[in-house]
Amino acid sequence: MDLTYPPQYEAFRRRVRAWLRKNLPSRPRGLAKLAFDDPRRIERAKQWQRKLYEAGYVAMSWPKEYGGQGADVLTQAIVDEELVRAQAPPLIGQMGIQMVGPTLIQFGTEEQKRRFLPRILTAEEIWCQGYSEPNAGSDLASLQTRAELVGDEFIVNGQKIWTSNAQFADWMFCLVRTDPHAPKHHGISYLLIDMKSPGISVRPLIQMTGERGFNEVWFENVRVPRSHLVGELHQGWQVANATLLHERNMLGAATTTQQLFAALVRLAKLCTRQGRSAVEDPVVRQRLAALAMRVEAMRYHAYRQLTDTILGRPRGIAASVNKLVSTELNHDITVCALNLLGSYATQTSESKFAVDGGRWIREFMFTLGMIIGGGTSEIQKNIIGERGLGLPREPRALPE
Amino acid sequence: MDLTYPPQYEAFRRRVRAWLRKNLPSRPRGLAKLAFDDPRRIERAKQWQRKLYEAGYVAMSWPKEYGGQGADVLTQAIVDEELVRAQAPPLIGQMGIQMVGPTLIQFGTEEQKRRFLPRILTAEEIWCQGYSEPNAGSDLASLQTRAELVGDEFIVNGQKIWTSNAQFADWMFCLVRTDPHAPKHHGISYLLIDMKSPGISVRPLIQMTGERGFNEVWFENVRVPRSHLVGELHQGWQVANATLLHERNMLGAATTTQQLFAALVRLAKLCTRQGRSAVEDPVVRQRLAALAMRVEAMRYHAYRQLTDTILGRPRGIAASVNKLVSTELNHDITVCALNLLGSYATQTSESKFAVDGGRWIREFMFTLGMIIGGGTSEIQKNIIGERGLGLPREPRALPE
Amino acid sequence: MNFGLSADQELLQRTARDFLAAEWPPAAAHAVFDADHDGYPRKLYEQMAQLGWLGLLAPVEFGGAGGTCLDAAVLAEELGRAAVPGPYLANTLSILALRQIGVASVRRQWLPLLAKGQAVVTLAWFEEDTAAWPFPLKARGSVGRFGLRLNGTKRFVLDAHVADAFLVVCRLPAGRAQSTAIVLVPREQAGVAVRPMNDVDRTRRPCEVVLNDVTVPRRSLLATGGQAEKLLARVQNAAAVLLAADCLGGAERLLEMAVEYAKVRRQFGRPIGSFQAVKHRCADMVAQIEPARSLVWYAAHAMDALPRQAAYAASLAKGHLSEVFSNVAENALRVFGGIGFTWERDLHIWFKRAQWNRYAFGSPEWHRERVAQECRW
Amino acid sequence: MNFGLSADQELLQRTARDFLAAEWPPAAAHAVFDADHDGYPRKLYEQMAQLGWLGLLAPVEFGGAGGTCLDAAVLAEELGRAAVPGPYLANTLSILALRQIGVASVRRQWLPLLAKGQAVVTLAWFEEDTAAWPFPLKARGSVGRFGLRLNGTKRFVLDAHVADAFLVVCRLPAGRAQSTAIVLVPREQAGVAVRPMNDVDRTRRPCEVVLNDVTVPRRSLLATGGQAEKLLARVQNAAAVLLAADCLGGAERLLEMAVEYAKVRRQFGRPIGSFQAVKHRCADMVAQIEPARSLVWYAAHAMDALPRQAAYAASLAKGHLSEVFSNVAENALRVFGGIGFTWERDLHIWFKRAQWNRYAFGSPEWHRERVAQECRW
Repeated sequence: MDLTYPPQYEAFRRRVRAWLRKNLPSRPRGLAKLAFDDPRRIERAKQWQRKLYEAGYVAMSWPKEYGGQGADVLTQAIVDEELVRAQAPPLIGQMGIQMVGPTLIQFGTEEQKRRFLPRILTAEEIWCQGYSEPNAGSDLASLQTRAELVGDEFIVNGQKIWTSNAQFADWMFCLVRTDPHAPKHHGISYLLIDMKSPGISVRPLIQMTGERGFNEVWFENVRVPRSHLVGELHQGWQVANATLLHERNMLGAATTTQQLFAALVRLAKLCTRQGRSAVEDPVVRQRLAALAMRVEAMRYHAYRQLTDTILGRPRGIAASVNKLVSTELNHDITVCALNLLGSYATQTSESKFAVDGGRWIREFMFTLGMIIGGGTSEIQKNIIGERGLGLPREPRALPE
Repeated sequence: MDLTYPPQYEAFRRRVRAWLRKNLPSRPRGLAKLAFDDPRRIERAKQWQRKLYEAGYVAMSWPKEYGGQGADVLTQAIVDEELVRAQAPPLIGQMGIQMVGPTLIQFGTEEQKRRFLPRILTAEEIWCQGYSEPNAGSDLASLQTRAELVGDEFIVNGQKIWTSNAQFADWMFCLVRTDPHAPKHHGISYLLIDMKSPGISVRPLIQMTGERGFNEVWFENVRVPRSHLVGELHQGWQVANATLLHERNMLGAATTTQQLFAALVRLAKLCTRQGRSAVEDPVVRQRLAALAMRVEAMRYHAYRQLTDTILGRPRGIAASVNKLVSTELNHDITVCALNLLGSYATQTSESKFAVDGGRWIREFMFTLGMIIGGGTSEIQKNIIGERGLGLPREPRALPE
Repeated sequence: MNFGLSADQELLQRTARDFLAAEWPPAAAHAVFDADHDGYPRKLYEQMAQLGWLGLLAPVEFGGAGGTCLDAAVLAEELGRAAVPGPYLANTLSILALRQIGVASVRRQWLPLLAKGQAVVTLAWFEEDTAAWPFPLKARGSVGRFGLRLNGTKRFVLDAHVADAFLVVCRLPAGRAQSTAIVLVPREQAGVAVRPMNDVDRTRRPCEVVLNDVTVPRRSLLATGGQAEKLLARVQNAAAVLLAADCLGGAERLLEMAVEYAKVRRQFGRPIGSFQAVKHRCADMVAQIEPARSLVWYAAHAMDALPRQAAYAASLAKGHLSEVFSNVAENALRVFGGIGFTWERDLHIWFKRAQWNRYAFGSPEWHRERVAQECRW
Repeated sequence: MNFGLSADQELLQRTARDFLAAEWPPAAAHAVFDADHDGYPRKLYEQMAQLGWLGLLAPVEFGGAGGTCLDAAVLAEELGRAAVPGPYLANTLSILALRQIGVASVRRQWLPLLAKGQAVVTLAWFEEDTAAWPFPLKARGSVGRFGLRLNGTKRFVLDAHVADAFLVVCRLPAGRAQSTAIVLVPREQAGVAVRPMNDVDRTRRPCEVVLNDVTVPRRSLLATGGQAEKLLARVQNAAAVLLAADCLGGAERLLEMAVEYAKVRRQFGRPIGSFQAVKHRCADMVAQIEPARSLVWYAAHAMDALPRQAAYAASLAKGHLSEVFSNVAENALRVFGGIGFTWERDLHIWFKRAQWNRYAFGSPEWHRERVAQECRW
């Protein structure tokens, strides 16, 4: 048991921290008022990722020949942790870095790797994910977007939903049905689709928070060259799953939760009850401490997983447990905050009476969205029960 | 809206209360140490029921010709409530009064009614329920105890479990499979079995509380005259279900919960924290008040159901909601008590350091048993979801 | 022994449900969220006035129905079920206050207008630190030559942006001591400033009202001292009961939405409602809502007929129902999944109303402590 | 950066798991519940001593292994997993205390005996009002001509009925003030009376110990004042960590039992584990247990290497793990249904151990408040 880092890593951490202190983009007031997908914000976000990349802090574990550094797990973990700690803006090219990049490294052709990987790192090309469909949410494998191979091209027709960033992405990695007659997990392929292709239309969805983010995307006879197929034809489900389990940002998620909790404690010190700081109220103390136990458990759980990864141990269903526990915990933290705020809890960011800029009611809703998105808590429990514990699946529904 | 009772009912209530005050059996210390199924306790319990019956307070709503008084719902509800309020010992013939009696009134032959009903009321004959089997718990309809009709007799073979009172009961009302080839709900019959029949053996089960109560019962070529079939052959499932929904003791269950909660509040006043009464601790007050809300909701919910019953309105899934909510609430009350007791929480009734005679840890386990018994919380939720809300059933499992 | 609604109340319930289903469909509530208007659907309120609902609690002599608190709770449940915005709550509480206090001329002036839906009167009551009564008042008045002069800042004033008058709660000097007072202040009075307090629940429009040397005639003083305090306690309890009823209606509506969706939404080749994860979630909502309904009725009945239990029952109801509504809202969202998270679906309207309801007129925690006090624990 | 067990610790874990599976099967634990004996399986303890486990924390010079708190936690997890009764906890805490205090002759006398499992020494510490340190001591000693004279009543004294000696915590006059003191009292000393405190968890045997004018020689005074208090704080933290580890082991065992049963028990033509109601319950247990394990390791490591975090981490671990164990016990029972409610099945053994663990050495609530204090909230 050793919670310290070797000296060279500590030195590296200090360098990252110093660099971030100096280079972290300031947040000009004007920009904050722009919509999340305003071209000026996008441009700035791309600049930030490029700057970070040039400093050597993006996807360091990728192979050198495609723009990475072949760095080890610990180095990458330190960078992830420091970025969260510094409250650096999230990378606009995150979908590319976390999802399609690793997939291409594992399954892509040499040509695909050379074509796409470097531009993912520099944010020259932004990616979005085309998985969910209106009738394929929890049951993702029932997706129906059709891709027919005609000569050397796929002709794609169908609809995707919950596509973050689709309104400005350059490329989409997309699961499509290429064999409608095969069992549902065996007729899917993994395609790379140029978002500027004729036949694609995008409609933004407004979330209950009032913010944009997700989109619906329609394909009408969109042509995709066969060379943009990743992995084998009809093997897309396996391709997508292999990288779903790569959860990179182990310390990052735990650090995010710690930051949220630290903000809650600050709030408890700020709020008053009967003329005293709320943090002195025994009821509040019990709640905070109960949360602290769960937050600290996740912190050390992340260290344990980092250790396992360094040692090359299989991670099993750890990603599902993390997703389930972290999202529910983050949400519970926001519930505690609303209870501290009382009548001020529901004031929006537009209200001059909002505490913490209306952060908590927004996070309260947002964290519920995180519980639902990326596989609901129920889906994670199915995975834990079936893959983790070996409990039997439900019987198949008979076709009606 | 009127929460008062008409004067004649108030007068009746006063009579019941006065009678109970005078006649409630004292609890001699010696008796309390006897096992629950000691013949001396049984005898005393029978005496108590007989006395109550002779005073006119048992199963008053039953028809006069079978020993009842044809009384109305409100009269019966007042008696039930007063019995709970006076902490009268439970009736030893309860299974007969609440389960088989109403079934016979609805489905029995004239001969069956005359033979059995009066002796149920006087506790001359004690009944037990033969429903559950080792492989038929939540899935009760899959029961396998076989009854073959040979001439004018059924030959019964099989095993029942969770049979309360079987060790001293005179009769069992029992679900048996009479047609093994029919769909599972359609091959079951409802039999009355004399517990003194040759071929019956009974083994008591010890509960986790250390107490006896449940039994296993084996049948080996037990002969039951055909005249002891209730309702039609193979229609036993429908017979049993019709009376399962008669939940008689509406105010009784709510009053039991109120008494448990009142005991909790007394405990909170008794326990100390940092030299002050625990009931002054803000954390404790929050918990007590949260429970009070649920307890009072169930109290008024019971009045609402009583009103509906008086008005002859269909009760729907109310029994399932009551069972689910009451048992979980009772259990939560005991959890709160354990937290008040701290290190003393787990002291048993044999310990001279136990508070309230070790009541709370016993009730903590007992209330969990009540959550499980008589249809688990999960089964109640299935019923509420499917029968109450019309949600679709699960797909049938395919035979393997 | 008859714990249930009367035939008249059941008729009111059915009428209101049918009327609002037709006149205030979710699309209407969406419009309140989507556009930047004042959240006061005047046409709907005119109709409600004609139906006699706005004056339900006003005495018959002033054009009201002279109804009971249980009548009002029955209506409030339906307004919650339909997520109706606007000054219903503000006006109803003002009617409750006005019918017992002040000079006859004030009652004659305002009660008929309120019953007809032709005026909005709202209590300017809570301040920076709290939205529940009692609390130590900071706003203060003084008696001068030209009448009363008021200064102070009021928060969480419902619908102040469309109000015609405020019932300002402040303290007044009374000999050497201070006395609680309720003063009628017309909206147009000099020194009154109103600022919106933007809430996620756009069916509710709380405001800040700043009173800066506002001067009103002496006859505007409607009540003082014990009378004012007793009245405010009663108004606080009424608000709790009406909000509890609103929560009940909202929770029922969300349950219906979730169940309906669970029947039609298919995944893995089956309706999602056939999965226990979803089915049991829906059953949990039933198990929360059904007993809670009786608590609302009891609390309303206590306001009408059991004065010594009124505060206890009101806190039981508001404390519990606001938790139930929030729980149901969260569970309904989990049944819907992603689609429930969108602005264009109906769910978020009730989801947000649940959040506002949770904290208005005393948080669940506040009501729990009040229950403890009422029990003399 | 290596947050995990060492190879030696993993070996200890495997060895202990295999050994206890063979030597302390559930039937052995049942025997402790069924018959009225003293709950101290001496043969098992002899074997454990030979394996070096009883002296894990004793210094090497006294026949111990000189191990770390994390070593002890690894073992405690396995003892919890197997529901081992007897004075392991009592003796281990006494070793922790004795290795730092008292005269050398006392250490030489008792530590080897404890390491070899040939004596039971237990802390006579808590009193009527509490089972967690610190608290205002009522038991008192006085210094007289013939040594120390002790009076007082101690409760929740682990395994006192089989103890050879007690480490009595009391207050002593120190000038005008009072000082906390730890005094060694042999069991056979005149004036010592032991009464069992029957617990539902029969794998634990707390007792009351009454000291009535008990006189011991002066050299029996092992520590006083700041030294005693600091030591007791450390022992309290160690107890919290060891119990947290015990909870972890117990919770894992219950999860395994529940999952195994859910795979074989069939209802409605399917294994019950295929129903989401059961499957998700099991998944919830995993989601509670997995992160909690890291908290136990962290707390043990803090005892070994991060002294300033030791109290905080111990309270995090005990407060959280005891809740997790109780939750898992209740969930496991719900998976089993009726059959889990019987005395003859294994489940109740761990179910009851979870209840005892929950309150011993500070309830979850007590530890939460302590976390708040350690955070200086």
